[in-house]
Amino acid sequence: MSIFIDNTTTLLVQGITGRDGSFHAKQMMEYGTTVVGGVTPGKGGQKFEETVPIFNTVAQAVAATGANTSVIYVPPPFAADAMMEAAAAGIKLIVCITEGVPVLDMTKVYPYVKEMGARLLGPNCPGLITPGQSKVGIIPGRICAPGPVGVVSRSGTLTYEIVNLLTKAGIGQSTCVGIGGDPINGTNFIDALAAFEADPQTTVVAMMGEIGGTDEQEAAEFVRTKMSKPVVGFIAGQTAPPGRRMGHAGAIISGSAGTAAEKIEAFEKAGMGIAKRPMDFVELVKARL
Amino acid sequence: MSIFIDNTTTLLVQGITGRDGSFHAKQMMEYGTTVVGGVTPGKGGQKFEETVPIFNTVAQAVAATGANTSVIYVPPPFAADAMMEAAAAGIKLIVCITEGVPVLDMTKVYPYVKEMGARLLGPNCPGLITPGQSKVGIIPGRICAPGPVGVVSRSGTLTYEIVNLLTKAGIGQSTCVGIGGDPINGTNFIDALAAFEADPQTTVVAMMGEIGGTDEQEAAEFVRTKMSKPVVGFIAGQTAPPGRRMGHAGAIISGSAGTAAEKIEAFEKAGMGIAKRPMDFVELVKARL
Amino acid sequence: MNLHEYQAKEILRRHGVPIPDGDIATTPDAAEALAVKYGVPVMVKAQVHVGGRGKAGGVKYCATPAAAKEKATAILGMDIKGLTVLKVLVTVAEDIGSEAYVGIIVDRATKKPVFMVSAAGGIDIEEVAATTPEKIKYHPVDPRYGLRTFEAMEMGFFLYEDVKQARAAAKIMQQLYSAFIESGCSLAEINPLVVTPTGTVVAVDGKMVIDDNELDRLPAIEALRDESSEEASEVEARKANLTFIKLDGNVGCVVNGAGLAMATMDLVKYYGGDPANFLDIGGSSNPEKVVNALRIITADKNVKAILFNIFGGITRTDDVANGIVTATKANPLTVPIVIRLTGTNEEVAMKILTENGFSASSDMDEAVQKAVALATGAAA
Amino acid sequence: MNLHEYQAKEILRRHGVPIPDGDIATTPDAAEALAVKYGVPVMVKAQVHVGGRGKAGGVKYCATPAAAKEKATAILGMDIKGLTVLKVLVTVAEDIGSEAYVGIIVDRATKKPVFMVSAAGGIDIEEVAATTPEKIKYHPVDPRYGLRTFEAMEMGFFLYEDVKQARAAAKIMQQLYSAFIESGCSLAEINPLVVTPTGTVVAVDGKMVIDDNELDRLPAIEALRDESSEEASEVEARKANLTFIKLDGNVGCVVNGAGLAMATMDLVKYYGGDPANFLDIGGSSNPEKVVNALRIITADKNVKAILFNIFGGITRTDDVANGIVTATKANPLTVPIVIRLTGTNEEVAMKILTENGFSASSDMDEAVQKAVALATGAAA
Repeated sequence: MSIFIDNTTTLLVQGITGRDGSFHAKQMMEYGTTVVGGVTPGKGGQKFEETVPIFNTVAQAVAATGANTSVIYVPPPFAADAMMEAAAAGIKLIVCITEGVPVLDMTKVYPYVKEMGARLLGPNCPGLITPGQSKVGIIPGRICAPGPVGVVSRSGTLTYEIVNLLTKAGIGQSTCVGIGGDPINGTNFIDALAAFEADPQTTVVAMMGEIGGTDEQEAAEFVRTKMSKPVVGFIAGQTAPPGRRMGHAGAIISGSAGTAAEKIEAFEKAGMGIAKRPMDFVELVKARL
Repeated sequence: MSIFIDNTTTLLVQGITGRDGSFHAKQMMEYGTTVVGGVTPGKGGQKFEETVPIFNTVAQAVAATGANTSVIYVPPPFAADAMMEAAAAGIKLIVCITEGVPVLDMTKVYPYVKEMGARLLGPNCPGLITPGQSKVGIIPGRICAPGPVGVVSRSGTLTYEIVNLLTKAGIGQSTCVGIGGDPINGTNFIDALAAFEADPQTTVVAMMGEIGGTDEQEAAEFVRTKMSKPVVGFIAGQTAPPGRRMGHAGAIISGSAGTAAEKIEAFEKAGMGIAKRPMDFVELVKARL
Repeated sequence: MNLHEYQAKEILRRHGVPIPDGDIATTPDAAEALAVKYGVPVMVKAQVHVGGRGKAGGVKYCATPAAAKEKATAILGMDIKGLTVLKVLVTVAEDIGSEAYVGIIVDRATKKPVFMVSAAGGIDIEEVAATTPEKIKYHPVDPRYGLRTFEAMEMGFFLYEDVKQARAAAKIMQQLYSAFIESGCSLAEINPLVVTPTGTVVAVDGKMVIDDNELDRLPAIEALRDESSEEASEVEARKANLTFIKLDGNVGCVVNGAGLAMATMDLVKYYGGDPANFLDIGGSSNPEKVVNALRIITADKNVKAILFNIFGGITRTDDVANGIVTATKANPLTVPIVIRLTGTNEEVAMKILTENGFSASSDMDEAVQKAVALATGAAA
Repeated sequence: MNLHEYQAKEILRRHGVPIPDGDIATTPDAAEALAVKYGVPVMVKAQVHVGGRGKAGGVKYCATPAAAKEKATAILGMDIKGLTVLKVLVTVAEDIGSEAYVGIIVDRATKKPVFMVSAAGGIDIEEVAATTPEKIKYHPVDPRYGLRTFEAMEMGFFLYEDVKQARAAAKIMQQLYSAFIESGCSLAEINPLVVTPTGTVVAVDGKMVIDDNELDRLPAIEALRDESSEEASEVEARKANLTFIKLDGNVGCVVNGAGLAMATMDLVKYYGGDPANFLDIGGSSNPEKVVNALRIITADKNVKAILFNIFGGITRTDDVANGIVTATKANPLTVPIVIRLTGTNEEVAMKILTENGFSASSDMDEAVQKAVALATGAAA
């Protein structure tokens, strides 16, 4: 088992002929993901890597392939439209990798995707991977291994760091989910935690948060009140100054809200394991398996 | 029994201090409608007719009175906002009397009211009356009498004509509903027919349509497939020229669509009684009681 | 309210839609001058609110400025379906590679603005809908989100295989949509949308119908009204706040309420008469309205009898009675009048009428039959 | 990106918000001339991107043009929290009857623009929120519908009992909302919104923060950027497409990915060091970026050791290695460097580094400890 994606996932790649899209489409295909089509307006009728059909629109692609999932690698000005296009075409899981999507765009994308009954992951996220089954996005497949740990994170490379440590210590993952670093994203920690709680394969969850907002605090409350499975947490940005955007659009301490201290306090209150350093995850998770 | 309103209806009047609002508020109070409050920005704290409290906003009025229904008598440029304000404040039945609401406004009001879970009647409608219990709008109370006939119509005075004929012939009404003459309205024939079908008091339905659109055709299909109760129908506008708006914004034959002939054909197909003249309703309804 | 082609094009141009250069002329010399200014060939196009201008000879291709003058001479003053041509649009004639149709209406069923697009352009879309419906793509727009790029592109690709043309059309659709919304339209269309032999996409004709209910808040649009192209009696009625539509019959009808007015017309027809008009005096029963209504109706020489049908709800029937008395005192009627009044203040109204020599009934059916008999008798 | 008060006010004015007349001066004489032009009394206000200008003496009331010149002389060149004042806004001083607060932020929890309004204006809203939260009304706006009149009126009545003032405030809120949306803001506020003794509602101060992600599509807003008010190294980093924030520590950090960069800084702190910066080279691993990163970091004289922490996913670690070699050949390092590389093309990267005399590890924890030791040792 796993969450959100597995070997029944049939994937479209929006922006498949772009620099990032083509690179990662190949990587996903190599990993074994079922890539059923690509979308690039004006290249409809062509093939990607001589096998994957390209379409002008997502609607055409879905009609022809029956894809249930889409991953988006288009430049920021077009990303909001791409997400809504996928939702309008009936895609049920939309993963937006694009970084730099204006947050006001997301205030319209979010309710639309919801109205269409789709799940959005991202934007500005590394995607997700169910080791051994399917990879959607950019998480390096070779650092992952199948196993019992659900991983959910706001960060990309920090996640790789920790997944890498787990895998090297012989601890595999059920699904690794990057929810993204933007202030408004489609899937939050609670969505992923709820899915892991319901997933029989997952026995422990590792969660990497960062400064900004209250998503981690609400997640901690969810862990405290709704979860039976143990969760280990980490917060990046303890040394970040207030009022500055630390790379991620969402990683900003506003006034006195969204600090690492208050998030760690929430974790403590929820009885979660707390990793002070990335490497601490290995022992904390191992102790809870 | 009845549909949409009865003696549990608690009513707000939006625009209660205006010319039309104040006149009809008094008429409704005289009829016995439970008018619990009025709304006029800037007159909050005053009283209407020394008894009905006036509020600045619908939200305040609902909080103070628990009103479940609202009737709107505000000028056309403000009507869309008034309908949405009522829906936002939790009103469950919104009746908009105002004529002349721009149809593009309604393309936004309609989905909003729906999202809020409210029912809208109108705009550009005479409202509704459940004889002997409650009157919301402008239908003259004295022409109605309680009884078994459900009346639903796109028109105002034409409805009065027919209700008057029925009452004079000793045939009372369960509820008379004017859905309004605009191209986009909140409640259509089918909504009212479905409610009458479910209402134990109603045994026959009288329905007055007019040219323009396909609402009557869809209603006829509903009568044919979903209704056990007999329905008598009438279509106004058999002599109307195509392409001209016959007073009601919705009463217009577009190209060859929306003619009286096609609507009457649909009624015939549904096995409905067809009134060729207003006075025919009396015998047709009587025969079905 | 209908806009003229040149008015619709000016609005579309402001929203960014590529439109061939052009301007309006009211004289043949002005038309010639415009042909010189923009460069030939040009089209000279009659500006009247009626379909089928082309078939009526109101649209001409002109290869030279002299030809523009000659064609303008022929078209200006021409009568097309009863309307006199007072203005022509002189506009650059585009080479046409293909013609498509792009339109938006407010759709009653979906309660949304709906696009209709078809690669079969240049002809009446109703004809396409009737004969080859598969050639039309319908696309409802959620007005909360507006027309998004992906939606416009789906329609663009429905019209054109070429991605540049699809993109150009998609952009034009977004511009058309914004013009549609901001101008308070109930219909806006470009027909034909042309691809020139060099691949450029341009709007060669434009049409807009404005929702009358928008005009109060859009004074710039209201200012585009061209009364010279409307029926004089309808202009007069609008100024008097009456809803009036002129017809060809002989029974003049004065009614309160649109539905009752239509039903009255239908009943006139049912009993063998012909309504001369649709006239709704509306809910408020100001006697002045009745006076204006009678003036407008009696100006129609076809009218052989006048029928009042008033069901007093908000309308006070005594106000109506007073209006009838005042109007007929000032201008005595030359045709018979049949009055039906019932409802609010009916007794007072009846008394006023009787005292002034009018009879009145409270029965609609009876009144209509009487009016028809009078009109038919008078016509015989 | 922060806008200056005068820039925000200009945008708000264009959206119809009533703002007292005013303009910018860079010299005392110009300030005096503006005081004459607009009429005294005026306020002279330092234009710097920092809160607490008033407390720092950067905002002064001037009853005469001479006073405006005098205060401008004092304020221009003043240092406020490390920033030099280069411009003052000279603006008509309004009589103040009452002060309210009106602001909009994009709220993460509701995922909508949210209004915050309070009759307790003129002070920091965070202070109001902390001490008297009941004085703030929060109102999320559904961006699909925009800020509707009834919503604005509800907030207007929350601020003012008087219906004229409530309406004026409501209109200003709709104008503020449209400015917020069209300028791509993450925050826009008017503080204070003033009612003058005669009952007029005016915006006496304005603030806007632009979402950096909007700047590409809003060139007119990007053009308002005032680089003279930013940290020079951060300006340079932005031009090199690096995400860089200068801090006060001694360990210069070069990392790929924002989360890993923060975690690296935290780990530096954990082991007793102090990060000199946040620096994310991003996903694409162009060697040029590494060269620029090293130039910016080594320009900071506080930096006593440099730490690279690269987890290669999209980032090719061999590109990073090449960047290090190139940069250090051109400008030999004067401080020690610790390199941690793992992931994509790790073997190639290690080989490049070794051949050029660098050592590298693949363990983050170990590398951080080593960098801290070097920085601390060097500082000792």
